[in-house]
This record gives sequence, structure tokens and C-alpha cells, in this order.
Amino acid sequence: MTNLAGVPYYILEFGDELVYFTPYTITLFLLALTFTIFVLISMPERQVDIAFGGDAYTTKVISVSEMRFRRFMAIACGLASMGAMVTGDIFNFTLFTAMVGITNVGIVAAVKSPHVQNAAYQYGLVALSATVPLFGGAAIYAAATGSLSMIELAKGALPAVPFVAKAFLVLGVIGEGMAPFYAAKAEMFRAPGAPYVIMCSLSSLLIFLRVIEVVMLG
Amino acid sequence: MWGQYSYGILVVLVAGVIAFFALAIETDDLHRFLLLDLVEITALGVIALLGTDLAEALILPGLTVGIAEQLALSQIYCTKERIMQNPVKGLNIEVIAKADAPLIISMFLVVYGLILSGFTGGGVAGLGLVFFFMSRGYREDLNLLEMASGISWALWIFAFFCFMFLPQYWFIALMCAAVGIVLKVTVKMSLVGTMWGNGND
Amino acid sequence: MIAQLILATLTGLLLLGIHRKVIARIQRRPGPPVWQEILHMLKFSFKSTWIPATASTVLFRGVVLVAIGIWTAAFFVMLTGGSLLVIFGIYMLHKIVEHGFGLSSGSPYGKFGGVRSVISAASEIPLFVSVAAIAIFTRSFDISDIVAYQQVHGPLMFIAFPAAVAMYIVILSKMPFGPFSIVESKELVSGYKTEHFGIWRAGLEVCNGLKTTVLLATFLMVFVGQLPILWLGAGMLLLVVSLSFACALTPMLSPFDSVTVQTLVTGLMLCYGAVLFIGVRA
Amino acid sequence: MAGASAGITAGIVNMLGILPLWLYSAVLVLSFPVFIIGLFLWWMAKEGTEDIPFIGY
Repeated sequence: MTNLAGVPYYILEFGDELVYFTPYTITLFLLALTFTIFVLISMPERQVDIAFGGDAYTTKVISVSEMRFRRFMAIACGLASMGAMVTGDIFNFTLFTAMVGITNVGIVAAVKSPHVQNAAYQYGLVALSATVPLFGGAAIYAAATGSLSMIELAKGALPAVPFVAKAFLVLGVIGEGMAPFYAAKAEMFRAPGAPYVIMCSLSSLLIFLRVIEVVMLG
Repeated sequence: MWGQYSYGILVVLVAGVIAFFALAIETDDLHRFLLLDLVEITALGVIALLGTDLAEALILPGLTVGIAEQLALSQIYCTKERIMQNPVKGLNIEVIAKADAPLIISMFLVVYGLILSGFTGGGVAGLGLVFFFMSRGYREDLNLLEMASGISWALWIFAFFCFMFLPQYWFIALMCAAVGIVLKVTVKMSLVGTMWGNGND
Repeated sequence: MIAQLILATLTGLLLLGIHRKVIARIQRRPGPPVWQEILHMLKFSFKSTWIPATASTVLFRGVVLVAIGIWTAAFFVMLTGGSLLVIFGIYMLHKIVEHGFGLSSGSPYGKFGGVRSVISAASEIPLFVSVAAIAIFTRSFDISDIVAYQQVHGPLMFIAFPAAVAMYIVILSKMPFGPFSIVESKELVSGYKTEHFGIWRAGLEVCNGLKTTVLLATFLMVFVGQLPILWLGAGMLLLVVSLSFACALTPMLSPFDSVTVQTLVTGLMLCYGAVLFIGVRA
Repeated sequence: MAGASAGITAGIVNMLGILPLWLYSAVLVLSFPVFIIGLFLWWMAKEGTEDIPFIGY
């Protein structure tokens, strides 16, 4: 299956490190870009809490210093996911994925709510342990085929990639990102500051979509 | 070759399984955090098994990402458990603060680092300075450190141009570069621990 | 092509109206007229609109544009016979739209809708297994190739029946009033779209119309093959009526049960995929 | 208003059919949402004053 996600439109090579765009990755890349721009220019919303049994309500206001930190982290997250979308190198992909994990923790780390803090900590533990299968998978890719370049893998001339390596890669990405598989990530989304929090779920979805393409290569 | 690799990866995977098992049965948050370091090492083991130059190039970013994640998590742990409210200033142990030993050890380390020169030397000398600052609760003068850093940078650039345009003076250039990088790494190392907010003000 | 786009939107909204009508008739209610959803869209677009004082303005507006934009892209991919992966990538990214709609207003109801939408992301996994199962047969992800394969070998509906069932369930989870539509269940007022009213809601309706057309037409193209336009319409109508029966006869599941059922379907699909894969290798 | 006119002009330019297909669809993907929202903004009734979100009955 050489023609996986469409014909690559554009390939940019720096020796072994390469960047390429297919219709699939360019769609994902543009979406990451769009949301990064939203994060850049939008102010956070004020989340409304209702005091039950009365008409009273309160809004959670995000302080400027907290907002700056979270906006920075969200932009970093957007850049990392953009990188993961366009890279043509499996190890770079895992590095970007790990970076998305760190920035996801950072996005909610400044929230003062103990509930969210706890969720972020638990998420961080899982994300950190997920780097083991992630890097391990990439290393087995390199050991079995002698190459980390996705273009080379797609050509089909290299030895077959062992199933373990693919399973490790998917396991790592699921550990870094996918919300339904553990509740901590979904709990993080209760934090106020929608434009930033949404970056967490966007980046994990994008990376999951990309890893599907990566796994089907080679 | 493939046989050796398979055995190696089997051993690392068994180690990984043991580490994950420990992680799974541990319930205390801090202990789990510490165990994670153990888990992380198995990932580096898998990469190291490649046994080529590529492995070295891959371990470094892997290690950096791991350390960055651990730093982020430890910060969250601190805010989560409200440890940040009572900051620690240096090693406030009276025996160390009064004695001459830290001074002597630091001096030894710095001198040894200067003799070693280069990246490693900078690391050793920086360690000496860090030890000294920590034991004395020294108020770092960031301006001085910045100046030293700038001078070392200039030295390095000078050495670079020397290599480019006056290759016959290569020995001077080499010395300049060595001294420059020693200073640079020393300064960077001694900055460790000063970026944690305004604890020293 | 703009005409096709607008036609697709109106068709989708009409199908959603038929969906409502059929559900109502099954439940022995008169129900709204079939063009109610189109009127709905127009009505919202004329209404006086403002953005809640607590909202994150840029995201509140931007997410509507993104919602229409991604489904327009999916429509073009479908028309030109592009990669199936792109359509299903877009299908998954619709989660972000729901999430953004829910969180950007600051309303607690919207927030819960958004969080539920993230939790129910498990429903998307069977989709990828079914896509992979199709690819095992056709050796390509391009819709044009899949259509060409079916002209030789007959409809994939019969060749890969479990994959068709899985994709049917996936479409079911995106239909309103279905057993899996926990993101807009009534205890959350309107779920993620609680605070989007006026023209922003009308924009969401446009997106819903496009989405319905694209999903149904893709299902038919992938599992039945290339049909003449009239037969395509008839097939979509049939599909909508069957979906309405499924929606009308099942209660809405609780969030926990919904995720459990979807995870079970995922597990079954993984088994099916593994069997196929081993069969191809052997 | 600006959005609507941008959408319409983009549409007219693309009607000429001199552009390659992928560029055509890319432009349309970008302009269609703007066109729709711009159109709605154009014929929408007067804007009201801001209010807090719905907090229950």
C-alpha cells in the first residue's frame, strides 16, 4: 500500500530529517494551525458556576499571569502537534508526541483547582510512563529496518516492521493522549479557559490520527 | 547479531515489566513519581540496544524529554501538595555553614575542572560552585554571572574566527575555545536552582 | 460546485427533518413537517444575536467557521474520490467542534456537553478498524479505488459485512435522538449547543446538514458502490429511515453505558480485523 | 458584509475554471464558512445586549 493518504505534494529534505505533506497530513496540519491562531488571539471565557437553590451565580476569572502562562503552553502544544503532523521521521514523531504530553500538563498546571491539579498529575504519570513504549517502538523500528524515514518505509523496499514495534507506538500514543482510555485526561477538561484546554484534546486527537497513518506504512 | 539483539531486548522488556508492575502496585503519589524514573531508564535501554551512532543521537533527546517531563510533574506535585509555601534557602545545616570543608571541596572541584577544561571540565567546576552556593546560602549576583557568560561567548566566537581565518594559530584558538566553554558550562551549572521564582529576594 | 454544496446542505437538513418525522410517527406523535430543519436554519439566521458576556469571543465564533469548513473539505474529498482516511480524520475532529462549542461559552451545561463529547471519543475507534478492514480487501484508501473494486467484485456490504455494521453504528452515534447522543441529552438543556443561538446556531445547522449528507453518501459509496444520483437519494432515504427506527426504539443510554457499549463494539471489530489480517497473510 | 462579498467574489473567480481542482476546493473550503456566516450576519436582526449564559430554570 504505497498510496496511503494520497500522493505527497511536497517533500522537504534536510539529509535524513524530512518533512512532507500529503492531503491527509496537510488537513491535520491546517487544523492545528487554525486552533493555534485561535489560542494566540482569543481571551479565555469566564466559566459560570451556579449556586444551587438560588438565583446566584459566580464566574471564575483567570488572572493575567495565569493566562499568559497557559497561552504560552497552549501555543507550544499547537507547535508540537503541527510538528508531529508534518514530520517524516519516526523518532521525531515520538519526540513531538512526548512534547505534547508535557505541554498538556502545562496547560492545566496553573489552574488552582485541586481537582484539576490532581487529574493533571495522574495524567502526567501515565504520559511519562507512555514514553517507554513510544521510544521503545521507534528504536525497534530503527533496529528492524535500519531507517526511521517514513518515505523509505512507504516505498516498501525495506524489511517488514515487526508487529511489536507498531503495537508499542500505538500504545505510547494512547498513553500520551487518548481521553476515553483513562479518566484523568477527561477530568482535565473541566478546567476553565476553553481556548487553551481545547488544545489538549485537539493535540491528542491529531496525534492519534497521525499514528494511524504511520502504523500503516511499511 | 540479531540473536544478541533479541536477548538484549528480552532482558530490557522483562526489566520494564518489573518496573511497570512496581508502578501499578504503588499507591503513594510521590513514590510512583520516583519509580517512573526507573521505568524511563528501560526506554533508554531499548534505544541503547541499537548499538550504533544513531542510538547515541536518539538517547540525548529522549533523555531531555524525560527530564523535562519529570521537572513539570515535580512542579505540579509541589503546587498540588502546597509545598511551595515554605521555600528552602540553601542547605541550612549549621555544621556545613560554619566549616571550611565545603570551601575546600569546591576549590578542589573548580581547579580540577579548569585543568580538565572543555565540556566535562565545565561540568565539574560548575558542580563545585553549585555545592559552594548551596552550602553558604549565597545570594547570587546574576549580573556578574551574565557578564562571565558573555565573555565566554565572545571568547568562543573569537576562537571560531581564528580557526576560520588564521588556521596557523590553531593552538591559541583551541585554548580560547576550551576556556570559553569551561566558563560557559560553569556559569550555566551555577545558575541551577536560581530560576525557581523569587526565593532569594 | 457552490450549488452542489448548498444542495448537499439542504438535502442533509431535509433528511434530518425526515428523521424527526419518522421518529415522531413511530412514537405515535404527529411530529414536525419534514422541512422543519431547513426552516429552523433559516429562522435562526434571521434572529437577533449576541454572544454571552462570559464567552471567549474568538473561539465562540471561530469554532462555527471551523465546523462548516471541515465538513466542506470532507464533501470535496468525497466528490473527488479522495482518501477515506481524510474523511474519517475529519469525522474524528468533529469532536473538537463539539468540545469547542461547549466550552467557549462558559455555560455549565455546555461544559458538561463538551466533556461528555471527549469521553465518548471511544466511539470512533470501530471506524478505523472498519476502514482498515476495507483496505485489506481493496488495497487502497482512495474512495475512487474502492468504488472501482466494487464494480469488479460486487458490493463490500456483502464482502465485509461486520465493517458495514460497525460503520452503521458510528453513523448512528452522530444522529440526534439516538442511543449514543449523550452530548445533547436533555438533562444538559441542549448539551454543547446550549449557548449558541441566532446565526451561530444557524451555522451549526448548516454544518449538521453537510455532515449528514457526507456521512450517508460515503457509507453508500464505500459499501454499495457508485450509484446514479436518484438511487443515491433513495439509498440515503432508506438509510435515514432505518436509523430513525433504531433511534426511536432505543432509550438514550447513560454516559457510562454508552461508552461501555461502544468499547465492546470496538473490541469485536478488533477481533474481526485480526481474523481478516491473519486470513490475508495465510 | 465583507465576509459575504469575499465569499461571492471567490466563488465567481473560481467559476472561470482556470484554476486547478485542488486550489479551487481549497479556496472554497476557506470561503464557504465565511460566506455563510457573512450572509447570516448581513440579514440578521439587530444585535441585542450581552447577557450571562443560561443558568437553569
